[in-house]
Amino acid sequence: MAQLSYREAVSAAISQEMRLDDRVVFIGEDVAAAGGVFKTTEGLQAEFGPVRVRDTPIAEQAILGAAMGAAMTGLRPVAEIMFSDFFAVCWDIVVNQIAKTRFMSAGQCSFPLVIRSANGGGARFGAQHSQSVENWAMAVPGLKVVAPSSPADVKGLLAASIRDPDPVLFFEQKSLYGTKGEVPDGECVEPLGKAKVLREGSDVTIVGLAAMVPKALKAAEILQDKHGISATVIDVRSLVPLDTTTIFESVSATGRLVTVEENPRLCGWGAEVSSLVAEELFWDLEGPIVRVTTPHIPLPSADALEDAVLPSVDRIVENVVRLAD
Amino acid sequence: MAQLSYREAVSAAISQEMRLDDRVVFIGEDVAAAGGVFKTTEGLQAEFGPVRVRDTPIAEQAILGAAMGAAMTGLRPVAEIMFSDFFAVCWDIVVNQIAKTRFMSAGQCSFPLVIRSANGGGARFGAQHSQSVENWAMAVPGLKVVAPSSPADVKGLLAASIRDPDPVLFFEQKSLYGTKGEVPDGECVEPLGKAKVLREGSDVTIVGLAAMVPKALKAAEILQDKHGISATVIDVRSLVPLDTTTIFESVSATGRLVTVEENPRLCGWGAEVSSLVAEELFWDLEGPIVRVTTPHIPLPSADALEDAVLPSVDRIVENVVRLAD
Amino acid sequence: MMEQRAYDLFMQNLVKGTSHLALGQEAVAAGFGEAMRSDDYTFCTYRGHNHTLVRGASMTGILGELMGRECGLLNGKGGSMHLMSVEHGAMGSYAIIGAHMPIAAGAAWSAQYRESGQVAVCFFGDGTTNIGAFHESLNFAAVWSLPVVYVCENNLYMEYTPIGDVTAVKNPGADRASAYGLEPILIDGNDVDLVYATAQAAIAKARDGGGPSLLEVQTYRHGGHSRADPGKYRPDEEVKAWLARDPIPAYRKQLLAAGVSDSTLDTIDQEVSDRVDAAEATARSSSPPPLDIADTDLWADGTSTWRT
Amino acid sequence: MMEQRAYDLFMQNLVKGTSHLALGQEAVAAGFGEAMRSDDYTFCTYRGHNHTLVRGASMTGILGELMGRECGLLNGKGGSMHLMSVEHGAMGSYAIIGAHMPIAAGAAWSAQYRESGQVAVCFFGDGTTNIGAFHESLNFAAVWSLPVVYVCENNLYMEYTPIGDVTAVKNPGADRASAYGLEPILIDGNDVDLVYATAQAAIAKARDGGGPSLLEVQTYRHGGHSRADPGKYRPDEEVKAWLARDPIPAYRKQLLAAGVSDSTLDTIDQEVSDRVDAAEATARSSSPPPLDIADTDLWADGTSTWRT
Ligand SMILES: Cc1ncc(C[n+]2csc(CCOP(=O)(O)OP(=O)(O)O)c2C)c(N)n1
Ligand SMILES: Cc1ncc(C[n+]2csc(CCOP(=O)(O)OP(=O)(O)O)c2C)c(N)n1
Ligand SMILES: [Mg+2]
Ligand SMILES: [Mg+2]
Repeated sequence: MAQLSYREAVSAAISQEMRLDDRVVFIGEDVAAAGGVFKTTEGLQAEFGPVRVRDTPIAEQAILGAAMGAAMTGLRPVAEIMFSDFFAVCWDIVVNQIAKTRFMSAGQCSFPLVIRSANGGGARFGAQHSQSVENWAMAVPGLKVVAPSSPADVKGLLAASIRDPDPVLFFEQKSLYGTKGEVPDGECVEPLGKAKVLREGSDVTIVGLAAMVPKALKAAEILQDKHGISATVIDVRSLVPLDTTTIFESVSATGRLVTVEENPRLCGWGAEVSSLVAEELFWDLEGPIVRVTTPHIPLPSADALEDAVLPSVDRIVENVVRLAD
Repeated sequence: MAQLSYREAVSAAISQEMRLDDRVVFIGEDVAAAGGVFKTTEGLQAEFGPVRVRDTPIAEQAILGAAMGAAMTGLRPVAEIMFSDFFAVCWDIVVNQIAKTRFMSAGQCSFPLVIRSANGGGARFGAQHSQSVENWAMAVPGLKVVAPSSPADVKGLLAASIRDPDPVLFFEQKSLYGTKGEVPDGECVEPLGKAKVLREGSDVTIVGLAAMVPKALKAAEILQDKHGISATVIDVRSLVPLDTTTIFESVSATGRLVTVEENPRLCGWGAEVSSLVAEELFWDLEGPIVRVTTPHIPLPSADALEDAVLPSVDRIVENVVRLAD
Repeated sequence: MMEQRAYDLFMQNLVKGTSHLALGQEAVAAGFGEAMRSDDYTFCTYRGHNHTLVRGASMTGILGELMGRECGLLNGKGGSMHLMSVEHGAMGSYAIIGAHMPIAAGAAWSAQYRESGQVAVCFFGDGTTNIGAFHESLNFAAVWSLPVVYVCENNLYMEYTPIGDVTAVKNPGADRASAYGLEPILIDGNDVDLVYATAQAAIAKARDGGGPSLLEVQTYRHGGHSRADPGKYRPDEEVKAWLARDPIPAYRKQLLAAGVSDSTLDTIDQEVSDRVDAAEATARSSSPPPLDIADTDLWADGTSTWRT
Repeated sequence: MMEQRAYDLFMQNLVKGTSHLALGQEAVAAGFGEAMRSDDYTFCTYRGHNHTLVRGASMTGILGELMGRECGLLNGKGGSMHLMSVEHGAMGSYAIIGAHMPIAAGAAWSAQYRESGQVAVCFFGDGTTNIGAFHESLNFAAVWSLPVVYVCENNLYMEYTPIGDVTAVKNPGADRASAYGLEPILIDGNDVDLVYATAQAAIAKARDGGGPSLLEVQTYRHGGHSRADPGKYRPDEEVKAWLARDPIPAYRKQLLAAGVSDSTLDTIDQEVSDRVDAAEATARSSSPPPLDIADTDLWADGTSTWRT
């Protein structure tokens, strides 16, 4: 086991896969010679050369169109969209082209590609560089959607995403890049579509994603210590495919569900999970389903304001306590 | 009262507002000289001239950027995006620019603009011209989102959208363009943010939007006639602002909620409504909350396939019956 | 080979009853189809029936798709605007303006990376030159020196709006080539031999590592933009003048002058007509697609499952 | 007026501690700022502190915004990349590449419609010329003959990548003007007098109904792309050569040659320095924004309410 940062785990996964498969190529803006603005892909061009690891113009439609065209003709491209907010400038390629063409063509070709992107707030970058948009992706049929919370998952899930025969949107949470954790040595692949129970409890199930996972874990500690409430914490990890089995098992046992989302409130992934539970597990519920989210506003830039609106450990604790009352 | 088609009500609303306010201008592709591909804006250029009603290049980012720049400097533009699927090619202007700039600037300027678009399936146009994407818009803070189900609402709500000081995405449902209905004579404005109870019942609340509303009404008749189930039918009309008051009142009374959405399943507006009810009205519920949606797939083109996947009257009936059991 | 091309041309003229026809523009598809290698890639738009057919896709499959039948190229899941036949190198018809242009660049990048010698050819209209994806694709292809040939079929109109009303330059393709360091190329798209020669040259250049080209071919659609459009916005004179330049009778005349006999051409006409009749009959008798295919093939495992 | 410009220049050099600086590019903002009418519109990018300041926005407001204080131009809700002061015609700083270009066209359209005689000036970088919104905006502005001046500040790099590596033409702005029927204009952006004269001409043309211009001004940023970037990817020679062409000492020299005395300039320097000190002190002592403003001003009614 090595200690890697979340950031380092990105290049560890890409290089692992590039060594195993010549068809894997990597492109993006400032990713090759310079190693990326978040330094997530340092060293890749040095190891794999400028043909496999390549800088592009500022042209996100071209980047993702190129990835799509390459995927349907035999390559396994990994493309970077620098900040996930920028998906908006190339959304057509993602949702109308990449996501639909396999279905429309009755399966004539597949799209084994990965789009990585730095997602979420907490870095005081302001409203155009801070959104959590994994729910945009979840809403689109034909996209797999993955968002890891730990360095080990970054490596394992990114490797699996590269091997996956379908398009995967891989959301790296900006605020986690600096975090460190144990990552298994040697080849490391973690199957997509499995949620992970990080802590078992009997009173309530807290479901989180990406940066909300460490916050949920912290909240669970406080709930236990200060309020005597025993919480299960589940890291969803993959929104599509969604591991309803793991979530449902836990909610059946605890009877209570709290989702913790970084995205603004309306139509977040937590709404989908809530609606699934309200439909299929209604009779097991012992109380309301509570969603903790960022309010339905763009993210403000000033540190004090940003901290006030992103879901905090305290806010999670309060909501769970309110529910348990 | 005049009989107007849903299509005719569009130009009726725009011309009503253009007569009243010189700042209202209208732009889009093939909308002016030719009157639009759905013939929704015929006659406008003839009445208001080529300066106020203007054809654009195929350049959706330019169209919406222009609308935004004009709105922040004194005009009240109405822009057409021909098919709502095309929002994907200009999504950045909508979600990162129009939606955020008022908030980011601490209210230094407002964005009184309307973006109209033909939304939804049923026309056998295939997956790139048939999506219902009102949930994409609902997920973005800073956008108002309106989707009428009748000619009278087209006129009244579009007029109100044009008068509104904030950006409104106005979704016209393609499959309803040919439908007719009574539209009040004279100036006609219907406030935004009010859901409409179209039928009162005691057993279940069915909430629909746009083309799902006539289907829900039909289903309610069958439920009453064949199954003795008495359903309230609510037309949401506006997703933002969302009239939770009207919806909650009804669900409190019936204890049961079914949402009917044309969008693919994941993260649809029905999920949001469901999660709100599951959180705030849990103790009033007498059974699971059921969502009827298109499956989570792109829309197929062949008539038989498209009809099979869009929510049908029968599917609504079945789901309500299942719930009531 | 000429006959093959004539054959193609005639064939096109007989595909009817659909959404976005290219009647009048047949020489472009015919000329390019002939110039391409069988493993080259075609990317086209909703107005792509001809481009798909000339790559070898089955006529029954095309007509069946237009009719929403099981025998359709895409089993009815795609429709008229999305014809695709990967086994023939017809890599899809895309219905969002400009979207296929970067995808074609991607296929060309893949060919370059695999050193396969394949070339991607991408067709689009005059109106498409004003959208962002056009610009991004051309610059990208030029910088990476990709083997892709971009073909602007200038038929003078976007949907109902004359291209000159919405475009800052006279020749929407040719006048922009220099913005990507490319040579301006503007040809008569109704002259099938010229199209063929131009296509050959651009494809050869791409195959030899010479990078992309942007060609503007001038042509005209005889009908309206789509089934719903009678095309009334066009001056009568203009329509008449272009009908007189219909590439199909023009080419027939040329073939006659070159010594091909009337009866040979009539025979070809008849054969094509028979083939179309047969394809139409087969498509008509094909059933609607089974409903359960609506749930298939979203993912590579054949399903559309999004949850455990 | 010259002094005013010198003043502006000096002022710029003293704004520190932020995200995307334009040190070395001051002559562009100074020259344009002087050439604009007070009701003209400026649209700029994250690298827009200078452009906002020269329109008259308060230095305290700018520094306060960078620091996330209540006294910030946007009360801390926008941040360094989004400076805006509508009362001064500074219509915003946009942080998505290219996005502000069509918005500037829209403001110009509005001015044209209202016959107000206002002109919109839109600043962007060399890297921005490769994105779709650039292309759509230029064509749109040209076709509608809008009073907008597009100014490409070519500082040779996008973030860390040399512009030549990702662009199909040598001059990313000038070599593309003809694609929109515009005249190519390429000038030394470190020569403040030349910038001023060129700006005046383009603005006058726009104001007189002559339509848009696309100007490429060549300049250099002395530092890295953003706070996080030491700019190590640039050859030492190159940096040295451009530092030698720093517009501020160059202009000082010019003023001295024109007979302005050393002591006059020192006085101005000192005044500016004092003003910056004062602004910094005020901003430092300003409180963080009250938390409840996070819920305000999403809508025109001042709230962010999305439900009844
Ligand atoms: C992004 C986008 N905007 C608008 C449309 C609607 N539309 C379909 S075809 C068309 C005209 C295209 O004109 P051109 O590129 O000249 O091609 P042609 O139809 O003449 O072959 C338009 C505007 C679209 N499909 N996609
Ligand atoms: C659509 C989009 N893609 C990428 C980025 C990230 N990004 C920010 S600045 C920048 C470089 C811009 O280069 P240039 O236009 O030359 O402006 P400069 O920073 O040199 O002033 C990039 C790629 C962005 N903000 N928006
Ligand atoms: Mg055309
Ligand atoms: Mg630059």
